[in-house]
Amino acid sequence: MGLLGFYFRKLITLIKGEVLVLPSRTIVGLFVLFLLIMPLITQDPYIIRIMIITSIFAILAASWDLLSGFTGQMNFGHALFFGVGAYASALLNLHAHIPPWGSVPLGAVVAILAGLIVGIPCLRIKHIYLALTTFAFPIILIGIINALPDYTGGDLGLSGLQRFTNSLVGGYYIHIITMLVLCFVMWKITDSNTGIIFHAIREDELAVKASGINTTRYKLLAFCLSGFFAGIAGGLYAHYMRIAGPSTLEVSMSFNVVIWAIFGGIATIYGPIAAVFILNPLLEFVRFWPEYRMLIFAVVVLLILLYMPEGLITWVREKIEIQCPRCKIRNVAIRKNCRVCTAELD
Amino acid sequence: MNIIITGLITGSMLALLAIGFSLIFGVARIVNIAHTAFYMVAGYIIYYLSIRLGLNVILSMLIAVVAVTLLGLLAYKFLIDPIREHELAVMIATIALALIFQEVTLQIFTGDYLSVYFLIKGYFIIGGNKVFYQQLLTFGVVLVILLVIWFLLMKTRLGLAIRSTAEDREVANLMGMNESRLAMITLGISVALAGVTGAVIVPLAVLSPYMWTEPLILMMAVVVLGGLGSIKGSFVAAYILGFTEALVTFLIPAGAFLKGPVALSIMILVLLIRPEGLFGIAFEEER
Amino acid sequence: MLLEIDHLNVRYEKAVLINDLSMGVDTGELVSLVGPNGAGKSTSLRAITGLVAWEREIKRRSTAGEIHIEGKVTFDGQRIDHVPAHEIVRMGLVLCPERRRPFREMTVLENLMAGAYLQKDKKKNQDTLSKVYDLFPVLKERSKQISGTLSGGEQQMLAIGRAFMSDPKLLCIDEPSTGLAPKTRAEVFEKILQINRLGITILLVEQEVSTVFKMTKRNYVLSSGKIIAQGTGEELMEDEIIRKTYLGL
Amino acid sequence: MAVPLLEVEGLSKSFGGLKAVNDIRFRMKQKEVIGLIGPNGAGKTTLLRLFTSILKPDSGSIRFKGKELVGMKTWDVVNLGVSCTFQNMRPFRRLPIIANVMVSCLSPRSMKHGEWVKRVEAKAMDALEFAGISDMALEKASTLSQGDLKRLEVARAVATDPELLLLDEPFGGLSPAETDLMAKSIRRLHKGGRFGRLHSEGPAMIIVEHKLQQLMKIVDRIIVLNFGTMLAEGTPEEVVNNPEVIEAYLGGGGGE
Repeated sequence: MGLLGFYFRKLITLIKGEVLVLPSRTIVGLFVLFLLIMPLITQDPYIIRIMIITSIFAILAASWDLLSGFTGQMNFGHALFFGVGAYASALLNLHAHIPPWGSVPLGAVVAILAGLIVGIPCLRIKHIYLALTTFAFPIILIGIINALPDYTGGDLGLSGLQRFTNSLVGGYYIHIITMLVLCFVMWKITDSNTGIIFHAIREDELAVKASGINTTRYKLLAFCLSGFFAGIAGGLYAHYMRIAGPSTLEVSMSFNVVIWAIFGGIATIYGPIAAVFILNPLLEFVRFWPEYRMLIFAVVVLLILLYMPEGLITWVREKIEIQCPRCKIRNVAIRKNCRVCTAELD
Repeated sequence: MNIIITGLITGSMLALLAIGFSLIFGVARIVNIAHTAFYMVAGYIIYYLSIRLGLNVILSMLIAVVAVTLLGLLAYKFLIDPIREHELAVMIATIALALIFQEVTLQIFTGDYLSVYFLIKGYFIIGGNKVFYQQLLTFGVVLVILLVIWFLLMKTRLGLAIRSTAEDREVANLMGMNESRLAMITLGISVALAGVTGAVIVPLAVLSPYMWTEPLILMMAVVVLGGLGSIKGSFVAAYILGFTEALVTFLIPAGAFLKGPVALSIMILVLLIRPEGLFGIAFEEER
Repeated sequence: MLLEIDHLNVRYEKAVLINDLSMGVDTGELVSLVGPNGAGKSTSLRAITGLVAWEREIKRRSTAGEIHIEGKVTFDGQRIDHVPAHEIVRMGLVLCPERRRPFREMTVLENLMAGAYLQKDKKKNQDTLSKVYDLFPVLKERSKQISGTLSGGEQQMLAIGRAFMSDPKLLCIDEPSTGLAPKTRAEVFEKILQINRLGITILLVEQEVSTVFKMTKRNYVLSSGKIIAQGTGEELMEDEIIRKTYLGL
Repeated sequence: MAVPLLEVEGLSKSFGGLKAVNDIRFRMKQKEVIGLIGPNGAGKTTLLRLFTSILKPDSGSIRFKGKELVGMKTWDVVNLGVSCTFQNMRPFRRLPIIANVMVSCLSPRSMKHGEWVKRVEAKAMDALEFAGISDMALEKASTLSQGDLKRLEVARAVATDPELLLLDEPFGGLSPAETDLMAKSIRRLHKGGRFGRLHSEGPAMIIVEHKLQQLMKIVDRIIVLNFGTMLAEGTPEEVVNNPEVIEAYLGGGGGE
């Protein structure tokens, strides 16, 4: 009992000292808490459904950021990984009868392969060429899928997939927790030494080479990691919708990913996730005005970018937090002195 | 024979679009995803004026081109120019712009497929294939416009300034060229080209609010394949991809859906050999 | 004074590139601005021709890196420190940039015509063009050639010719001798002298002092963004200042 | 005779007809410090870039400790122990300074040499300490002044534990006081020893520089380049008094 109390007190101190001191962390904490207790508030199947799909897209947007935001390899065909993950896990589920908890990771492994296949030619192509070229990959895959209707179901896609669970709340927790874990892993990756190298590759690839780093290996790693996470998102999506169709590969899907990420602010991981959680429900909840949904979406994106070209979340963070000029620790914007080194903030 | 006609027409259309797209990219570094959306808007304006209002088709085409150009300039002034130095934000802004165009046309004209009458009716037969006069006319107009563009770029003072700015913004400034005004003018020309493409292609195509995505992908493939900023490259690449598409449709009639993927595969294969495109200039490591 | 620079300062964020620079150029003169690498020679030319301000305008929109520029620049009796770069050219202050920078994909003739962009009078253009061809016969031979394929020396002449086409009153030439063989260098310097004799004022930025000092009457020596000496070539050479700043002996 | 540290033979490179580097050959011993001088456009920077495989030579060979470097990838060259700085400085602008150096510390060579160092930050910090900018470790690289960027370049190169260090204008754009500091750092590095977790065995160096006065105090030997060819070679005194060199440096026939 005493031990439990000790850990409880430790947790409280941790939350007080590390989470509550910064509004951004507080918001993230509250948000995670909200996600976890949401089924207690409402069990409306429609809302639960939207939250599940939103969390799947959040994984997708974060995985784009991992590749394009961090290493600067602008991928405008990110739907490829999503679609490959979806189709691969669907095929494994339908033909090899592997249950979802096996087919999704295996599908993601196939998406890693896709990452390698796309990544190798992309090593030679740079900047805007890369962005314009990557558009092509999902389209080519759609062609292949249509050419092999016996295996892929052609235009109709593969349907009749197993779900993880038929329980509404159970499904919700599976997806939300997967999302939280995967996004945390991605954030950790970008926060690690590997993340620093990814950052540096975006800034100046030649200088990274001259520092003795095998940039080819790291760029491929970025493609594979990104493919893996996007593949999981694809697999989850296919199993949740119970269908894997060509719509997962469409141009609009690739566009959406990029819009989410840049809207939130690239090279942050949390930016794209937040953007998905803002934009996607917004898109869904305007159902009282269905014909203007996309229009509202586009106008919102345009207006936000006009005033915050660096991304919404980045902008908000700059407003509510301030960096200490001496020790570089972040502080609430209203503080007069740094919370650690007591230097004056301006 | 059909291959040649379809190939020529698709190729010409792609060439017009791609040249407009690479012009504005070259001068102002703007990747205008909404480029083909302007093409769609032009198509709809023509439809509205000629079919709904019963205006003369040629007149409506002219109005459409002017209207689209104005629309482009307004969008540039108020939406693109303020964030021009954030390349990514610009790209997203143009995507959003394209979506807005798509949704607005969807609201006004619904998602039904629409078409405009041929300007001239009739056809002749060569080797058992129908060749519509309209197809010939379209092709002829495209050629004339390509010539005009070539003349504008190569022989006029404005063209000289545009090409100079595209090559070296700073030195162009030193020659007394007002770089930001040129960007505006180039954007106007670029969008006007998209409008013209819409105008000439509309009698042959069916209109739908989603018609901008397919040519967008191919147009970008043309630009990359030909080498960014190379007009000659865009021209050649457009016909290569145009004919590839026609050939695929001809060889595998059941596999018409493959035409896009095959064309794109060709682009990727070429890029593997020449990463800078057919006529592009290789990146050389700075000295 | 045709060009007068009064207490010019240029800073890129924290780095001070030009530190309180004051100098002047009189009509008809051939003046040189010399100094070692990184002394701020090119930056000062870019500042007076409006390019620094232009760059600042672009950067301001992207929030990356701030550029500060202060001081008074007068050209031909008018203040030009707030005039945009493309307007300054119209007034007759023309810069022939460092590393030549021809429009590589265009022909020689097109490059020259780009230089004459502001001159709408066709007849006058033809006159200037024939003057350029007289000065640089090699450009006439190569007029249809793509300029990226020219040799270094030819590109330098093209760059000077292009600037000449803008009908300058004051021509600023930035490091014309870089990377050229001695014979070509001598030729380029000879052409610069000829242009000066045509009545065009020249402000020459160079590293290769000994040749330059034989051409000029007045020179400024720049080091770390500051003018540290001025005078005739002979004076400076005796002053040991050149040996110090250049060889560090 | 032992294998020379660096052996360059018949090295040539041209850019579109212009011979930037033309038939360069020289050898260098362990721990030797060579100064590379010459007027602008003489091919000094190009030569350094050939050594680190950033550019591919048209012909010739570069052997480092008997190993051919031509055709190798840049990172492999660096991991063999050849490290360079850039003349016009290429920091990762949006990263903190410490992260700039950590990238170098994460290279296989640096990791191997620092097995007992678990935290790359610590090593990066020591490299910064050595270069004298550790107090700014958390600042973004874009906020640094010219001189501090130079020092950052040096810290980055040193962090890979090089055996041959190529410095491209380490004093360029520095004030006299900063130049003195930098020269001191370079001499200290060459003497070798431990700088915290940074272990230096005193690398050989090739230094490209215009400030001869400082350069002469550091180098054993000077090579003069002009138009891509080697104009002269010898001790600093020999080179400075060589009339050909004075002519090339100060330009045709001048200097008297």
